[in-house]
Amino acid sequence: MTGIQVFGYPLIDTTIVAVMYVVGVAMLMGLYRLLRGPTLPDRILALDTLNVTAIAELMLLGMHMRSAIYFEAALVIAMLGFVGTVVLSKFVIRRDIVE
Amino acid sequence: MLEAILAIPFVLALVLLLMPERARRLSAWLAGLAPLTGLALLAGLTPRVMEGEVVRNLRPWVPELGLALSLRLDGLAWMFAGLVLAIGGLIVLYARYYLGERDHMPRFFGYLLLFMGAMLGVVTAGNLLLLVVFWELTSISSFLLIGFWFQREDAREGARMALTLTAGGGLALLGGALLLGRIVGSFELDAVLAAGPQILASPWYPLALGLVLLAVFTKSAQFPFHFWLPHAMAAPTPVSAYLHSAAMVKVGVFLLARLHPALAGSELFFYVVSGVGATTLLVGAWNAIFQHDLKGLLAYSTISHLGLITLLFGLGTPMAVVAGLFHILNHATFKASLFMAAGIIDHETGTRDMRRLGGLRRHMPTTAALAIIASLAMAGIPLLNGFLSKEMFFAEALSIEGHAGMRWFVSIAALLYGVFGVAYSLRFVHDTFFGKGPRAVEREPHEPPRFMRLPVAVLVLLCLAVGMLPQWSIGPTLDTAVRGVLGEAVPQYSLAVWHGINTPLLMSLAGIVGGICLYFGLRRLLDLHAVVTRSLGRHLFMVNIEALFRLARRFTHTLANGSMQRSLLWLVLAAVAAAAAPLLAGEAGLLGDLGTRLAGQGAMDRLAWVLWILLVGSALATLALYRHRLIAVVVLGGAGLAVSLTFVALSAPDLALTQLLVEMVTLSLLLLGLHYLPQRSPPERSLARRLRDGGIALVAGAGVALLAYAMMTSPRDTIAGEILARSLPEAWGANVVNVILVDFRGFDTFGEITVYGIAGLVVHALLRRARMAPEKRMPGPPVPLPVPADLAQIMFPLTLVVSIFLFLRGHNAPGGGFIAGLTLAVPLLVQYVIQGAQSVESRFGFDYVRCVGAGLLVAIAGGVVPFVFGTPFLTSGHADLHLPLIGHVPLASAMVFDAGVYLVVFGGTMLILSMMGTLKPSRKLIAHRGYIDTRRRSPITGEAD
Amino acid sequence: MTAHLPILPILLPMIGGAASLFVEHRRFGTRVQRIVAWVFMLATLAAAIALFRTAAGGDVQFYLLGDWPARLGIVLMADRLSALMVLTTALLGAACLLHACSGWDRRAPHFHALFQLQLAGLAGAFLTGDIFNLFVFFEVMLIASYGLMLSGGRGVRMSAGLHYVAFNIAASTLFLISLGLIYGLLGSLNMAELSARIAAAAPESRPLVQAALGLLLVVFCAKAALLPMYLWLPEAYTRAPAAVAALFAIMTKVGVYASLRVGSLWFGPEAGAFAGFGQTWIVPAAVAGLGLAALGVLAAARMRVLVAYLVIASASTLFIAFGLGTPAATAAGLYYMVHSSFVAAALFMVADLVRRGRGDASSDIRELVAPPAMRRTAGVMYLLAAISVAGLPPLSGFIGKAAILAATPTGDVRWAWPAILASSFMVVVGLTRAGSRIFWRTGTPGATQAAAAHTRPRLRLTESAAVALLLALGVAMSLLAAPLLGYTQAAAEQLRASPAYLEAVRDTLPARRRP
Amino acid sequence: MELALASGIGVLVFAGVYLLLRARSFDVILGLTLLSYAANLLIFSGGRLVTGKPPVLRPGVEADLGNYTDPLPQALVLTAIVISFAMTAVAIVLAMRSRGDNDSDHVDAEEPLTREREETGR
Amino acid sequence: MNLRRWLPSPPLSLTICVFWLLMMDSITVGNVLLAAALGLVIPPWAARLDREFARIGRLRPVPLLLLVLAKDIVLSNIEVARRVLGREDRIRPAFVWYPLDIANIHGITALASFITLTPGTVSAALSHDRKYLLIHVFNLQDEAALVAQIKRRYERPLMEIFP
Amino acid sequence: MMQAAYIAFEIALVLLLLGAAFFIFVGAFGLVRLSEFFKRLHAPTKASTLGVGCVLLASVGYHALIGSDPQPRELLITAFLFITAPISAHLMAKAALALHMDELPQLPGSPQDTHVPPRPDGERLEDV
Ligand code: NA
Ligand code: NA
Repeated sequence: MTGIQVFGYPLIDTTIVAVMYVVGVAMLMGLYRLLRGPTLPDRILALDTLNVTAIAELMLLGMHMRSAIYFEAALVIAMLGFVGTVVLSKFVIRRDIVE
Repeated sequence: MLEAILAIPFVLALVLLLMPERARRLSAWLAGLAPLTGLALLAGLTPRVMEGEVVRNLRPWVPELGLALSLRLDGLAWMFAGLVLAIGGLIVLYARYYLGERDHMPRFFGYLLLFMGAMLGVVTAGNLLLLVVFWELTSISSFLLIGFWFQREDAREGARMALTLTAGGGLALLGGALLLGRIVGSFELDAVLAAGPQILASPWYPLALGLVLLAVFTKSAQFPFHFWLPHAMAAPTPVSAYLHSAAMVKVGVFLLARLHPALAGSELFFYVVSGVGATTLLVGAWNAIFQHDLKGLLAYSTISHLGLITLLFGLGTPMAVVAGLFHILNHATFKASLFMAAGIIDHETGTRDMRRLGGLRRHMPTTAALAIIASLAMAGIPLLNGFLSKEMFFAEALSIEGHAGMRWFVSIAALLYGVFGVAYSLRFVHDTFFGKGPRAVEREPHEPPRFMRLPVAVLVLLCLAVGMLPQWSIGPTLDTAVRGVLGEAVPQYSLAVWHGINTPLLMSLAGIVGGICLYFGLRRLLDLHAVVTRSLGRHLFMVNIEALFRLARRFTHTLANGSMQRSLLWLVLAAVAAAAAPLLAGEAGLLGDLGTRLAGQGAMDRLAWVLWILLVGSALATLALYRHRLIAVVVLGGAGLAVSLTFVALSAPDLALTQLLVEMVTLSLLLLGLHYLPQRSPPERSLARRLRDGGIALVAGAGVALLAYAMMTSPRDTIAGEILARSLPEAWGANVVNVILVDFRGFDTFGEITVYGIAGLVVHALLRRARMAPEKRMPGPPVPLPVPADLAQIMFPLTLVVSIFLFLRGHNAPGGGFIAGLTLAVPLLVQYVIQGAQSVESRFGFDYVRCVGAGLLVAIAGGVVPFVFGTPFLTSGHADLHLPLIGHVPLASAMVFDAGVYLVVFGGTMLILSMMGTLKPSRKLIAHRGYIDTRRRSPITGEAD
Repeated sequence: MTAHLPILPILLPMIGGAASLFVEHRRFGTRVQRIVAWVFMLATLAAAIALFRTAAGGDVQFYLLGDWPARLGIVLMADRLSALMVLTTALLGAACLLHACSGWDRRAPHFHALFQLQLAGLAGAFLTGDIFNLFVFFEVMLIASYGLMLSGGRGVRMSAGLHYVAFNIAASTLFLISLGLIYGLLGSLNMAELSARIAAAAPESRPLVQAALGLLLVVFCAKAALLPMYLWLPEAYTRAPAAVAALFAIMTKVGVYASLRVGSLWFGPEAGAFAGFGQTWIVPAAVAGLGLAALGVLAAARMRVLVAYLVIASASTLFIAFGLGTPAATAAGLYYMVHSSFVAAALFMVADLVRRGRGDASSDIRELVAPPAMRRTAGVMYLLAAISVAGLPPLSGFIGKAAILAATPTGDVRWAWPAILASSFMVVVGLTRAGSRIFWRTGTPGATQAAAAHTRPRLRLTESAAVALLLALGVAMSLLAAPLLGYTQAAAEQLRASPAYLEAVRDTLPARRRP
Repeated sequence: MELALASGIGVLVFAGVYLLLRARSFDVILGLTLLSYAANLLIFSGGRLVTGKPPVLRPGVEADLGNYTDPLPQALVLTAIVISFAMTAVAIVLAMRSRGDNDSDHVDAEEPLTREREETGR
Repeated sequence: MNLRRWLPSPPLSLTICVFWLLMMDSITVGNVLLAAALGLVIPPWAARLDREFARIGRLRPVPLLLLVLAKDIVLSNIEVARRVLGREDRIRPAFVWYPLDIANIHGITALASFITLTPGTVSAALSHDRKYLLIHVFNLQDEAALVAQIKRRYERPLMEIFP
Repeated sequence: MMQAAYIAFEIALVLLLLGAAFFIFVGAFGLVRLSEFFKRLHAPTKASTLGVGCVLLASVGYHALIGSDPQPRELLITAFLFITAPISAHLMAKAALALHMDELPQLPGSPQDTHVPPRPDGERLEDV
């Protein structure tokens, strides 16, 4: 079964690659905020965003590679990626992460 | 028998050193036993030696080194052994009465016997290396003896000085002996002595000779190393009498005699040895005149006599050797008795200062008589033994062949030696026994105990006997000794008292007259008592040693100032140098190649550059912002994420997972640590330093990049293919990375979890009892976070499930014990963060330490099970169970090992995090550091300015 | 069990360490902890002796972990050299444990566990035949050493520890970089396999391989405190507790061992372009390092620092000996390596006795005076150790040094002898000064009285027994010098036969698996 | 891609070494962290850069280096990550303790200049 | 009592079972047994972390609530996207104190989450007395209307589920 | 028929992916563009979350489409994301409040101040 072809490539695959670029650009924008700040919560937010976009990029990569092997990594980021945000925020709030 | 002679003193020394202080009498008896039995045994060997036989005793020790317990008793050794034992015996008797109540007698005798044994070892050694061994032992034991009264600064200093010089000489001797052994091909004395021509012809000869002579000159107190001897006089007098007249200082000249066949015979030998000997002779004799201390005078006189002996051996003629050996014996007898007399005087009057002594002949007539006779022997007065050897010396000095200048020099030295010798002997006698009575002494002097005087008497009798009946008394002994050195080339010599009126006799008479004139002339011309002598040698030595110490301190403190920055800098520089050297040496090769490799690159994957920007941007921003630590930590998170994503993109899901999890834990660690550290780094003042470090970092970075690139683009051949192929059929795992971790390279993982567990233990050990205080604290109670807490609570059981999932699947899909362990630990950490440590630990009490221990044991158990099947550690087993209902269940024994990993990782992580999170506060420090003004916190840095 | 002999010296202390964690509770008391520690210590010692005896026969035992052929898995390699090092470690460990049992083990949390794991790490480093596994066991050994050094400590010890730890982490990172390059270029991690691959490296990739191997040598030299990377050592060893500092005496030897091992396998005469790789740099550095270490001995204001510099000096001497390149010199070096481990350990312990006797107040040699109660015993111990370490006869130091000097090839005499003899001389001077000050000075009366009133320092039996054990080992080494040097000679010969190693490793077949 | 990764490693080393040579314990630890990233990436790249071929065997695909990337460096990196984490943990704790015990976070536990101390307000 | 101890939370046990089966991605007898075992073992263990035991009431409104939530998420995301891409000076952000009627902590948590997930609002803090939720509004037009809307759409159903 | 369904499914997936791209982009764009933290907070925490949710959904569909191991378990990721996103947002907002960022002086281009108003019942802010 063949799907829609664009420029000789399946549309869906082309779309995946295109979305990967968009997500890549999104990551760069996250990086901009991470490096630029200006405030500390901004940087934390940027790191959080980077994590979330990384999940998307991973899943897209999995689709692109037609492999389910990236599932575990994505799962772990989704499940535990917020830990960084939590500890950093907690540190900002109390200057101590475990009280 | 020979071995016994050598062994007895050592054994007895050991016994004595272990004896308690109160066993004075017993110790003296035991100490006396050594020389007595030694002499008896030696007497047993005497006939054989006299017949010219060389008694040998060979026992292997370190054949690889050529070092053997090889003993060799020829005439020379026999003479010296007899000397050492006989005088040693007398010294023991003397010391028994000399030592005071407060002196540790067993220890003294212990050291003394140690020394005696070492001396016997030197003289009977049949192997050059063995000789070195005993040589250094004499240095060490004499160090102990000189420092016997260690409470006294001068004793310590004298001992140190003696050891520094003589042990240093010993090291030179080691070098010399090794060289000789190398030239000859053996260290056995027989071989070495037989190889004289070979040695002289060797290009190494000058060096070997120099090294040996260094040892000789230091040991025998030759100029310019002579100065240690007077300072060694801080030792108890028996020590001086023994070591510094009869025994140790003679070891040097003994060595000259010993190696005479091997080393003598070159111009170099002649000029150096006789030159140094002559100089020493004059320096010692001249200085002796101006000493005020009895022992000082005797010490300088000893230096002078040793110079004489050295000079004789330097001359190298057979007759000179005879004279030298003869003088060794004579000097030993009169000088030992004089030292003992000096000791008696010191003992009875409490002083050895000739300026305070005088008129003692009235108080201790016998001692006085003995001492006067011995002094006359020292002065070389006829009918005493000193005269005979002196005359032989004069005769030799006059008959030097070779350079005329040398003949004149030696002859004049000989004459002056006679003059000075008479002068200082006269001073000794006159200042001590004649004139006005002793001044300012504590007690009325009287004769010492009979047995203390006995050794002196024996020796003085010997002086007389030799002086009057030389052929009868000393003839055989000397003859035996001379044959020991010269073999069959013994010259014709006569030991008569009267040789008729000849030049030597006239020189002697001139010397006597000149000496008397000199002494009284000096007394008249300048007040001898007011002359203050300084030892230039000692001064120079101290200056040099101090300079050495100062140099050492300066060097060390400048270089090793304990700075960690410097330490790391050197490491980086060494690494850069090591990596750069081959690249630069391989010159354009690699770089040129790089160009072609670059050209061969296709279009870069654009997404790779996104990651690159993420990585490089975060890394550089961390660098730029490092002074604001919290910001740097946040930014560093970007780099960590980039690394994880790189792993994912490049086909390494396991790595990505691990990196992500470790990243989170590291972030938590950094923040936990930051709580107790200043929030920012102070600005750096030195631009130069920053530029330097930046330059080094740049070079290092560029270098590693270059290496990495070159590596990635070069072809190679790896064993990985075989691992891939054998992973599934033989290790029953589809996730090859995990299979490597638990099977192929399970031992690495085994070490790795050990490291991990130990890290937990170390952190626990460091923080368990620590009382810490945060930099500054937030005011107010902990903030409750009910909403996140509630959400995290829902997450927790689910994360547990994921953890188990990752563990079970790890062998066939990304996951495994390590990842699963962290997946269990991280959510628990979140609980700590959100709920607070106390809240969690009160409900969820875990002994993380035992968790680590249990994990290690489980892992080991998993690895050891294969022993049952006769296969090595960590061999994986596999079983496919077919259970009803459930069906096919694959079981790999590697799972047990992985379970151990799981436990260690979980336990270790939680141990670290919980310890860091639950530190006990130090009230004192907290009060000191205070609170944060929450209104003044900067949103940019999070710090309160 | 004999088939598993090579792994026992690693496994037994590992189990011992884990087991120690279960008896740490107050409920069990110190006694039980010590019993556990000694059971495993003695078992390890027995295993080490058994291994030594087996290795002495001349067979290299290869132990294929996981039953994989050596090229795929990890192989343990017990030849004479490894067995000697393992035995040295075990003996030293026993002495250190004895010393620690005089009380330090109670004050340092997790002491016994860390101690056993440290032994396991050392044994692993000496036995492994895999370069990455060597890294892993380096780390085991190091992290345990951090714990031993710092557990129970405070104050300056922490900053000294930070220096030590940071330096070692940096060096380990370098190790990893080098390993990455080595695998990336050569495609194997097995040392024997690598020796063939290095020798066969294509000319164009040689500079790269050399860079990688150069980094590796830098790491080994750093761990062995070779000039200029010795600056970390004095502080670290000075601040460690005595029993631990004594055990550390062998830590620098691991670096030396590793470079010897790698040098003999990879840079032997058959290595072609790589023959003798690195020696042109290492040997001059060692000579200079020896000189600086001797100066350090002279300059040392504290007894511990003095001993630390002696450790540096001995490492430099070893680099010189191994750099000479002849089997005889290597054999002499091996003998010296064992000797210097024992004697340095003994000196650390003696230094601690004296310091403890006076409390921490004055550890400056210029003021330090041994308390009367321990002057005699400690003094004798110091004397013997000093004689040995300075290379004076008749103890093992003399034989070691003489053996090195004797084995120096004629062409190298001109620089090697002056270096060794002059440094020995400086060491004699330094030790004499320190010893006569500490043990002979009775001190100002006031100070003595104050000290006497303050603490009544007594010599504990276990402490003296530990030192006595080490000194006795030194004496035994000099009495048994012939068989020992015979052994090291054979070990050196064995090291030279690296192609044979490769053959032997390849010919060692798994028990069950196909090769 | 090789160029990207190699230069990325280089930048990590640059930043890491610079921070390694700083005088404050925390900065040094940051530097060590960066260096360990670099080391891990370098070891990893020893297996060469391959996308889309993770070494998890799939049925029906022959297990060789053509179909899967080299798994060995990955295993090595895993070990390396874990070990560097353990070391970092110890270093951080030591930095804390040193700061607490010696009242300074200078790596040598002593402030180099009093001026500087005044500036930092301690 | 015993049941409570051994099976502290049936919904959680069920969730775990489903979760496991989803992850394993195959329903075999072995997997089901394993899932059941996990569902039994984990909750009592995890329950030790619970600090507040909140009741769960009727589950009837759950599907509808989720549908509403899904719709709101999508719609308000589009709204926010429009604002983000549009002129910034038209955005009127503000903090609003949202008075809570619900007292069940799970309910409050769910409400706070919903508020955060539907763009336009972020729940920023819960007052100590749990009477107010501080929310940040991306673009505030009418505070009262917003509060009323949240109450109607989310808080009411949640009060049924978590009484 | 099958072909038509296939193409329809494919188009749906493409739309889903485009939607995902849009939301992820908007989230990141908002992060870059907006002028103040509390405004920025809205964009990524939710737009991106939704975008990722769409990707995950698409992924499930895509794997079903190409027949390579369809995995509903990827929905679990979405579930986790939706549980954790509020935690993050909540804590970040709290962090910003702790730094008193609500009291910052107005930034240029920002028409309105975002002070936390007093609580309606008169309690103080510290009660937050
Ligand atoms: Na692992
Ligand atoms: Na805390």
